[in-house]
Amino acid sequence: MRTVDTINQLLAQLPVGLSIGAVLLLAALGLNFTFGQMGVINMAHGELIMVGAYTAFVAQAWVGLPSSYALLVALPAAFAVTGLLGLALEAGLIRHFYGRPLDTLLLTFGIGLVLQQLARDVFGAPNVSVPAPPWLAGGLTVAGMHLPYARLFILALAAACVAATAYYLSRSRSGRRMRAVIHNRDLAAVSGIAVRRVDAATFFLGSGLAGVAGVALTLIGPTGPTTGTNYIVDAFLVVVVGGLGQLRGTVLAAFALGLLNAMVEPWSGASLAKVVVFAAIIVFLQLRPQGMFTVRTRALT
Amino acid sequence: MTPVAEPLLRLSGIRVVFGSFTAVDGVDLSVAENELRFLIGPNGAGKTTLIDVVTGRVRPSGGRVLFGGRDITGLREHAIVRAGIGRTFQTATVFEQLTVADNVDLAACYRMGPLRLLRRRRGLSDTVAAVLERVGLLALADRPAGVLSHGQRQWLEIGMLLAQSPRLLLLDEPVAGMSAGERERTGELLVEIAADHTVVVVEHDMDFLRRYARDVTVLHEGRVLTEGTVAQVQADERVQEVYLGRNVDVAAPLAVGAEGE
Amino acid sequence: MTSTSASSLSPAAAPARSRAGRLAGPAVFVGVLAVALGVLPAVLEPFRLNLVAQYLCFAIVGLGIAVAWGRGGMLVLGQGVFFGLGGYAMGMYLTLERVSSDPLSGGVPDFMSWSGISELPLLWRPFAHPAVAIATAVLLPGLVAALLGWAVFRQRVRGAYFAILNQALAAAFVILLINQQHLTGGTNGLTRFPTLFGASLYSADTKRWVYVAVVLVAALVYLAFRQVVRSRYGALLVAVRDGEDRVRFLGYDPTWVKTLAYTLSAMAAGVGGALFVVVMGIIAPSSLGIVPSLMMVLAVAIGGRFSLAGAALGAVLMNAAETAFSESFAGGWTYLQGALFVLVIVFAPRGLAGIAESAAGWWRSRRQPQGSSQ
Amino acid sequence: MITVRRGGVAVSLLAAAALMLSGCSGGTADDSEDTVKVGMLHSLSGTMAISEVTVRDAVKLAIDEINADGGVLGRQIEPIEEDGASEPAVFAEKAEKLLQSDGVATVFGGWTSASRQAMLPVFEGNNGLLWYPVQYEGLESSPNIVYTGATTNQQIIPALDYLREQGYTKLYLVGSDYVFPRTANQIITAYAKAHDMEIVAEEYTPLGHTEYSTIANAIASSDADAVFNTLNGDSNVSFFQQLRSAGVGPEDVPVLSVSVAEEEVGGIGTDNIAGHLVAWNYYQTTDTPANAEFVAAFQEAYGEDRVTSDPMQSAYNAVYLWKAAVEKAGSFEVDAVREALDGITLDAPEGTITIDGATQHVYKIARIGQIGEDGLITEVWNSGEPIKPDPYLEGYDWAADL
Repeated sequence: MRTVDTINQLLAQLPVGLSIGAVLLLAALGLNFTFGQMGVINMAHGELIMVGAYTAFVAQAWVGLPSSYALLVALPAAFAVTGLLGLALEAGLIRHFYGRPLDTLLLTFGIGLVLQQLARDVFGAPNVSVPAPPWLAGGLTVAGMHLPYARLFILALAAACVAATAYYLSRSRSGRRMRAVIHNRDLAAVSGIAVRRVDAATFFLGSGLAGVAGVALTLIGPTGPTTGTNYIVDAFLVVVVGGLGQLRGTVLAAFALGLLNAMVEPWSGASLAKVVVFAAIIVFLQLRPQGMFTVRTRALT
Repeated sequence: MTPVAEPLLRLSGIRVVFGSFTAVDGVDLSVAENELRFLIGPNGAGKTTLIDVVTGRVRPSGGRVLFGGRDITGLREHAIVRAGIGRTFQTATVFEQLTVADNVDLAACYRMGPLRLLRRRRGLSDTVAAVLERVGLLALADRPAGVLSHGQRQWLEIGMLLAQSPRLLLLDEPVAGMSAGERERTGELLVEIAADHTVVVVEHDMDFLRRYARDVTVLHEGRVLTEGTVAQVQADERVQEVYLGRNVDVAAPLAVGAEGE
Repeated sequence: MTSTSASSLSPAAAPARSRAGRLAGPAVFVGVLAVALGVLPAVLEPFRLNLVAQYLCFAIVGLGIAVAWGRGGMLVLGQGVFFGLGGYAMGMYLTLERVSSDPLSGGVPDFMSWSGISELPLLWRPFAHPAVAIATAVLLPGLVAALLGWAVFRQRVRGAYFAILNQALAAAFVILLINQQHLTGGTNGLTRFPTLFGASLYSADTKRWVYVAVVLVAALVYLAFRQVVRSRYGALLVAVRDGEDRVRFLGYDPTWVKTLAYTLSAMAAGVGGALFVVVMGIIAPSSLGIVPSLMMVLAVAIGGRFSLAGAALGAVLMNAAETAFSESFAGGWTYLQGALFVLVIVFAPRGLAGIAESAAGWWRSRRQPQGSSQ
Repeated sequence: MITVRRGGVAVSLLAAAALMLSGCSGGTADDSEDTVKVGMLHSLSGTMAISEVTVRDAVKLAIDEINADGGVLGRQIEPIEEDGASEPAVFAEKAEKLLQSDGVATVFGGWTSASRQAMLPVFEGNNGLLWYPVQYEGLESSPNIVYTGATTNQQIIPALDYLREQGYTKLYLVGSDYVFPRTANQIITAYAKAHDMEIVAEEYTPLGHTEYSTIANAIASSDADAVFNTLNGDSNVSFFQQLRSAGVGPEDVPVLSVSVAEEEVGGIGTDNIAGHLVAWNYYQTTDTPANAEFVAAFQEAYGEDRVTSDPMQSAYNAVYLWKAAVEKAGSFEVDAVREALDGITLDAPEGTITIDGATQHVYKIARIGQIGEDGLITEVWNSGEPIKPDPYLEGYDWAADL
């Protein structure tokens, strides 16, 4: 009897876990490019998410778009804004630090601090309100489980982003170049690929995805100067667990961590659930120090 | 071939698989005490992989490595060094931030416990001085290793190896990229070392091979193609075929060498 | 703009020193110590002196970071954990000192009685003895680091993985501390310590003695770590940093080499934390999380991670600058700080110590244009 | 020679740092001047800056008004501002600086319990006087602090009285994981036991937590008829958004919050929170002559779009209460001011308030409000009379075990 209850309760947490996973995935997807593929420990990724969220705010409060479609306009706008911001950072600072990941961590942390204070001065310290479109209010009830539309939207958006990036990487010419550079930088360079341009493009893509995440996260969380700090560590852990630069690893890790969190929370409370997830990650890295998926190399490091 | 009861190093049935690629496919190899053995073969023959297997860098998918009668298959790298096997790398890796003396000293002190390591090095120990003298770097003892030339680095690496006084030395392409003079010097060093050590050398340079090699093992596509003295190997048609079919540049000097013999 | 490669970052090993050079180091050390002990207590009011003591607590942490990160290449982004372990161990003793002298407390700290605990938990009891508290503050961080280090380094977890693991550790530690409010005081942390060994913590006299103790401990840690980095082990640590895999083929197991450095850095952080509690009269989770841990590392980056003196100085200067700037223009400090981090990493990756060395080298080469290289 | 150079630099930098430090130290209290220094200690950076900057603004407004009006005892107030940086240790450090180095007559500041607790020993050790403006968990009464916000019997207990009156008997407790929510929930649990109410669940989430699906679903599927919310800061945004997404509205299960004021409503989004309840002692809409003046003055000083909230108002009152106490004592000395505290009365924006000398808390009227579509809060209930502060809940039999 008890086991049946437990199983039911676990099942009820399934959609919760998936929606947590979707949020993690969105937050980590861009990081999979900047950190996972380019080795930049981009602590400013959280602030790029924050900039994306403020783009949604600007679309409504300053440009005056009605909330019914402001979100849809903000998505590509935020992709462009944060993508260009990331591009500027890459060209101005970060590109001098490839191969020095630990320095990029400190560097981007400094950049993040400045961006946060900038947001505070431009938009004020308090959180701002980004009303969700009316059509995302409420939700579906399927088999006794309540699925909020906002969560379904995030899930769909995450899936769309993954599909789009996967398609881009495997089908388009520039995407294939990107993969070539990721796989073997030197070989790509001698094969006539403009490695510098590909780096810039990769950073643009990763930063732009952070902006998209920022817009989506206004649906479920606060929009303020410190918005990004809420997600940054979790996002890094997702990429680490998935294996650096592994798209499928990031996807799997995001949902695995989301489900674990959701399954543990009803018993332990939210605080200890987070601790359990951290502990699980440490144990997992004991078993697979390079994450879920790795490329085996013979290089002497 | 060599009439010694128990060889120092014996590989039996070594197999290494990377994904779908079989780098080493069932190699048997014995090296006797005090032997100087050359391993040759075209690119991708599995020479370096074989050394990696012996030194624990690569875990074989099959087969065993016996060293002095002891099974060392799958031991961690440092444990294999402690068992008495030392190696150098194709591209010499020395610690550029440390002085030449520190490099050799560290190599010499690997049996020290942590507490003794926490003491400072005062001057040069006899071993370190002797080794530096032998590889000709004594004058540069206090310079950072980062300033050394390519050849000097190789010698430093060999010196680090000597400082550990291993029972078996594995040298991976010690003269690659060296000038003629450096090669000469390295060859002399090799002969000196081989006088009182067991040495296995992986080498591409056929000129060097002819001058310094005694026994040669030829690898091809992950298997042992043939074994013998330099003359025997040079006369082997299969060897010529492998080199001709694969790499004319290497085959040419070999052919010339055969003529000159 | 620099585009130095990783290997050219750290200074080349110091050339052999002349006799005068060898004596000058200790002379400067004694000089700094004399200023710190003789001049500052006379010049500074007790509150400022206390601030200097606080900076020195972070300098001790910085010394540990210089060993683990500067020498060992391990980016230790979770030093807040060890700082906290040391701080809480000491804080528990100070709390119990108050409780035992307060008849109204009922023998337990106030936050415990709020949670309905009327008897001192087992975990707390040993901390009534100062010796236990001090020993725990030093040894527990070391033990935790040793176990954790052994586990992760053996599995060759390194670089970015190790850095992020450390951050996650700091995050988890803070959540746990806050969550176990009945044992730890939650977000409030441990505070309200009126006395240390019976003397009022807020009297000028006590503050002066605490300051002297902090200076002496900092000096001791400096000397000990100087010995470590100059020993054979120090060279080995650099070797592991620059070529971990190569070191294996010298017959050393990098696992213990790294674990030892990590352990030493954790112990330094524990000592810093324990002293911090005495100096500031508080230890709370918000000083231990991801961002404070990052700040500890950034201070070392600014001072110069490859030099012990630079690391300690960086910690002192950054904290002093924080005090100075946040007193005069509070909000703008964040910009300045962020910009400073960026500038140092971009233009002076070897920190102030690196700048000082290059400047001195340039000056010397001007003075003796044809001077020998030795 | 490297050591020499590096060491030389070390010495000069150390000397420079020492100079900088000694240069920074201002003079100590000097009664012969025509100004009086007071400290303002709020978080201007870090996570708490969101809330505390607004409190700073209110304190500054009061100081400016008093200065324009001739000052205190004929002396202009000279505020010295410090940043607590959202970190308790920094609060302790800065409090010590204000007291020892600047020699301020009193200090206005603090927000979190942690910051207050960190400053407390400093004020006790240096015999300073701190005016703390935020409602808090009670169980404290330091002779060196004046608490101008509500204690538990002026906010939480009236809120429970109100819920019970309205027929809500099954409560779901949600709080951030720190001292105030945990203490508040203990009181709520004891109250429920004594008044035949049921606590359905008690959940805590880490500060800054943003993932409330589990809790929102649990509330939706539980039989709770009201939620008592002690979440802090950012978490409220996520909580209300996700609760609404889960299909729980104020008409189904009203949420009564004790840490959500006008300032936070904007960030949460009015469409997410409209209709829910809050418990405070003051709202921007509170109908008193003093409040009309306060809101007008505040908006004139900081902009028409700014809102006023309970902690801001309590901080604003604190400056006037201090002024009254100083004038009653005829001195800026802390001991004299403390002697004068008892019985000081002020016609504040929230109504008439009086200092209780024994606890150094303030008599206040408790008010329950409902959040409107416009983001403002309308009062739906009040306690009528100002409630005597009782930080240790000694006047409540059911609370004897706490």
